[in-house]
Amino acid sequence: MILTRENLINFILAAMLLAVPFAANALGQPFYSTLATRIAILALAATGLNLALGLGGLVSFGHAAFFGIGGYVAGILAAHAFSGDPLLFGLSGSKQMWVIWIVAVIVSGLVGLAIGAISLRTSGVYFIMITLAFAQMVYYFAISWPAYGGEDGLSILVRNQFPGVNTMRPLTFFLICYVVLLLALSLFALIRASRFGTALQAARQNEVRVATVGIQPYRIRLTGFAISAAVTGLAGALFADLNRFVSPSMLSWHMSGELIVLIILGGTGRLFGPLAGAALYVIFEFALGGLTERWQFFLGLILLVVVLFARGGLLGLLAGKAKHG
Amino acid sequence: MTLALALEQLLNGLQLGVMLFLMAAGLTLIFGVMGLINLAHGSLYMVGAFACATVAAWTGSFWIGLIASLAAAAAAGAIVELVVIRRLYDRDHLDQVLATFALILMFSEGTRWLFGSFPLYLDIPPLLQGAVALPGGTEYPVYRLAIILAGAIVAFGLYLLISRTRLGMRIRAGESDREMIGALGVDIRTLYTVVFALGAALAGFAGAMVGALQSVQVGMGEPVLILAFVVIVIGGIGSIKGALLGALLVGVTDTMGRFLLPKILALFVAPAQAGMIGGAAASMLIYIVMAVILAVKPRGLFPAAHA
Amino acid sequence: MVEPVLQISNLVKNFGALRATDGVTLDLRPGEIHALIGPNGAGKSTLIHQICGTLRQDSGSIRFAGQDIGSLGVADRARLGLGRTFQVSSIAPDFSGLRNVMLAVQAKQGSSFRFFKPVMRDMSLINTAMAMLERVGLTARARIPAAELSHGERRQLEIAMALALGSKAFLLDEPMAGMGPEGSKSLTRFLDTLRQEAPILLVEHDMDAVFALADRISVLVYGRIIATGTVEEIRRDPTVRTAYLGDHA
Amino acid sequence: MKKMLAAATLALSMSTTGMAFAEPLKIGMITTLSGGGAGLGIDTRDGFMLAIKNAGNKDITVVTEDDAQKPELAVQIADKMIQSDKVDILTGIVWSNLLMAVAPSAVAQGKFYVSTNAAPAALAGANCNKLYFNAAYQNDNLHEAMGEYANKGYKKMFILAPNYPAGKDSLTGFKRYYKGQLAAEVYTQVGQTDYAAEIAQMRASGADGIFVFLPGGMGIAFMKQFAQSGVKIPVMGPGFSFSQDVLPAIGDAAVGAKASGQWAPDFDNAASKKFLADFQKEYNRLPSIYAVQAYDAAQLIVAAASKASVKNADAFGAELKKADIQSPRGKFKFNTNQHPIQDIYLTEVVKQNGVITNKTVEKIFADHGDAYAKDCKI
Repeated sequence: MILTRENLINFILAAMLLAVPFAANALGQPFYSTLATRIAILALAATGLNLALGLGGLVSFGHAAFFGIGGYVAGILAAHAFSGDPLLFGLSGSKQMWVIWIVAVIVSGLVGLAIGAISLRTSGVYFIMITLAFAQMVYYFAISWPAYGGEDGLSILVRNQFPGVNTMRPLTFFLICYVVLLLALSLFALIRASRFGTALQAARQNEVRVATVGIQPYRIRLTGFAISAAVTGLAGALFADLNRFVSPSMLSWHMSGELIVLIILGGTGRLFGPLAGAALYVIFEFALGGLTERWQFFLGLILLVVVLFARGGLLGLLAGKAKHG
Repeated sequence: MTLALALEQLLNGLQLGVMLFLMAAGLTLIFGVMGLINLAHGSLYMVGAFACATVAAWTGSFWIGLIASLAAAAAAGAIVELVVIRRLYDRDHLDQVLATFALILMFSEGTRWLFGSFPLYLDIPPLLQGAVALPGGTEYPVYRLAIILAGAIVAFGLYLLISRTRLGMRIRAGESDREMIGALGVDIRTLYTVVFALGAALAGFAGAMVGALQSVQVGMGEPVLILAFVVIVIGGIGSIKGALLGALLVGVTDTMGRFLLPKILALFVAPAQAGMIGGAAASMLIYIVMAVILAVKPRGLFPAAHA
Repeated sequence: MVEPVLQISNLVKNFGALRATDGVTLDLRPGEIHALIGPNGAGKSTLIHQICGTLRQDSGSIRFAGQDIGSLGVADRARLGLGRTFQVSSIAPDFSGLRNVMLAVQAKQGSSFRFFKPVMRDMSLINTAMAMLERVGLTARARIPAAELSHGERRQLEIAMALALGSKAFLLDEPMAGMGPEGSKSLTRFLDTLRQEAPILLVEHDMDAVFALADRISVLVYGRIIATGTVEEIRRDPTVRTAYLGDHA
Repeated sequence: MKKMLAAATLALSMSTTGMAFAEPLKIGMITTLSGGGAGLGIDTRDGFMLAIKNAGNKDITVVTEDDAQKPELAVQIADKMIQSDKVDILTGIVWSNLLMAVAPSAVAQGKFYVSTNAAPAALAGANCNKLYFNAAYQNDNLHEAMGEYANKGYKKMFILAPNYPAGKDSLTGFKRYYKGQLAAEVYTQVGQTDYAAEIAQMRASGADGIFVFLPGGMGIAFMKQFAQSGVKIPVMGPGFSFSQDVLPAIGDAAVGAKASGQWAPDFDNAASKKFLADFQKEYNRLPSIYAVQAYDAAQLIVAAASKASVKNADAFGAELKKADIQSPRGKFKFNTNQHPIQDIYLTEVVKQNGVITNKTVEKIFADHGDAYAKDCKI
């Protein structure tokens, strides 16, 4: 890899995130591991959205749906494994994270395919609003469907397992999430540089151009949207395991808004934009929440300033304009 | 189920539709003229309701409160436009969504800062209290009829404003061609501020009218904001006519769904089950309707010139 | 007679009461440049849109490379070999010129669903794309973001992309527009050689270029073709002179 | 005479709690201080802090944080309080869904949780825990009381609640005691603000009574709209539908509504009078039931801490379970599942000297526990 300024900053960001939980452990403040895990998972969710939004220019205001679906996959599989009741067609639940991850990726990817198939017929504001509407549909369904706790949500009493390690240790669980995040970032980087990524980014920049060379923008976007949904769904499954709890609030439109906020804070379409954004957001939330009850006001103010005056987000400030091949 | 009940429910749907129209009209107007997607519209609705409740409590008059709600929302709208919104016209929808999302956070927490966390008291004015008899032997609240009337007046007023006045002419010009209107020598910045304040005033008016019937509290604008977006997306963003028809469609669909779905399901399952599943289905119904409409007509029922 | 590459028959398109395309019949034969001229508002753009599929005709047929393409989408027609350039250049502005052409090469190879191999290390893409850029004379500017290219260079880039598609026909919408006299001249020279590769339907206002290049000319006025013929025939045609050419002739 | 005695014991217990504890005590309060439900959280915090202040003990620290009514934020704060602030006890959550996110994992990590309000059935029965106490009630209690009350004189009830677990628990609780006929059982959307369709159904249903469970803004909207509808059927509900946090906003439209509650401001006992006076003096408003529950939760914690070290979970739990406090509610003790056994009263919304508040009418249940305690094996 070429050592550009952006690559250097990315490396420092990744190293800092990795250092936090080790330092926290050494200082006897394990809570900061939890905070770092939260950053990693939110960054993963936003990396998923970044595929659709950053590369494809698809402003999905409904990615909370996939985040929540991933969470519910984890919750429901764990609940069935705990109770021993079969789930579907005689299949049982599972407490194994990797099983849960695969199911979460498949289910949220398929739902993404279905939602995308209809939503991508529209564009612009209509796309923003129809994705929001689909997420609201899932949200209300989750609230009123009694089988898995409705609005009360679903507790995962013991964190799901990963072969060979104790996931209840905050540091261990952090490392699992960190590795998954790095894998997702690699996937993002690969896709961005690939033929598919070229077509997806070209469709963002100029839809007519893509069609004129004989590529159907709809198919490219739909594929991108489904992959994006699958990655965000995976993050949802990890988030459920972090909190040992899932509830419809993971599906709420505020969550969709927050995911977009993470990307913008960090820098749209940038590889490490979601990580930078998630780190900033969680630190803001944590620091401001400790300072004042009015933290949401100041969070709004900071966001507004970033949108109005710091358009490239944190990475835009630090690393300059994004470069494309 | 009697015919009278069905008629009453239809009237309820109409009235809910009118409430949504009051909200959606401003939203769609702002989008139509400036191409701006304003999530903070719900906050202006809240500002109107709080202004009305506060002034009504000081003066003892709902009507003075109602005027105050128009003034406060218009003023808040104008200030927001001058300070924030005008920097967003040239931005993409993503930036607009984000900036106005940030405004929601600030408005909600700021309102709590000023007014505290408890809901405010705002009652229906004595003139409009109580219910009147309808044909068929049922009664209907006067205030709800007044809301239908107010919605009809606003719809007609907007029609006159846009088709018959100089401001309306400029709005139409702005909708069809933004450069053109600048070339005509109209001060476009002032026009945008005026249109935004007008949209805000409509939202504030809706907030005050509805606040008297519901609950004046922080966050009251959010559910209605999302519904208003569903309305304008169904109707075709930028189209006032679309907003009106979309609002009525959503109002009637939602009311009838809540009313009929559990009854239909009760034919097949136990009543308690029917209530729950029917309730769940009813809350998803308008989103399903929206998805179907957009799948068939991706730019809504009445697509505006640009979107 | 040789089978035409593109055959448009009795094409009709209405916008409300306005008949924008009024029974247009037109063909494009191998090896020729067929120019389409006409005053502003004659319906040239509407016709181009129907040929490439952004607008659907109300009636009539469009055959291309031996196949009825009248109901296909833009991308399908492009894949059959309909290459086009736009009145206002249409490129992916964030990408370099090279990557723009590589997009066309990968489309031609039919391989846009590969997710892992980096295109910038994919010599099969790069070499082909560079060859196309060389043909239009953009080699030196290949790695510059397309947004920073000059007007004329973007036009060249579009042509390189059409070449990369291995087009069986080119649809060039006012390629000379906005070019300086020098640019027009070199583009004219280039198009002159391009016809060997595939025939060109050329929509153009620059009459010097049209008369220099065209094998045949069709004149479109108010949605109708009022005349088709060689340069000389069109110059002499009285209806064309009154309707359009005026002092040009 | 009896009253004086009560006052004397109160004074005595106050003086004992003023003494230093065996071990300093750190309490983490997670409650809703921003967002739409902040009113309830603020009353919770204020009621709790009032009791802490009254205890006048320097060995107690309370850290308070806002959960913004978001479960994942509540979990994050709980983790922080347990791991970084090293609190001994968590408390303060208003909502069942947030409680379900926090309490099971807190007790799994060996911390006490004393609930000031939320009391889902899931934590009262088979999944009860010896570290989990509820100082408020069990979610079903107030609905059960209204079911019992409706048996007197109502033959056909129209019952309505939001379509979420607490709503379903509510109607289940009501039906557990109500023996008459149901005109309809309707579930509305969570957060719904327009009830015209439901009111029309009520009018047409031929019901002679209406039971609604609509907390917060939903209840305000319903009551205002119902008052305008011309429908004359009596309305009743659980206490939270007509608690002091919403009554001022409903206004006269609430007057006459019947509700069930464990406490009302007119309770005639020394602890209640003192609480009411102290609260009004401190915060200049009437307390809601949430304030009382939190006040009692704090009293319970203080009382237990004066007898046992919180580090000794068994001893501390045993002291908590004794419930050696003077509750404004009057009688208060813990059931086997560590949820209250208490009297539940019928209240009526009245307007007194221009203030709209609740007045006690009669006792519905004496020493009422809950239906889940039998499944709890502690």
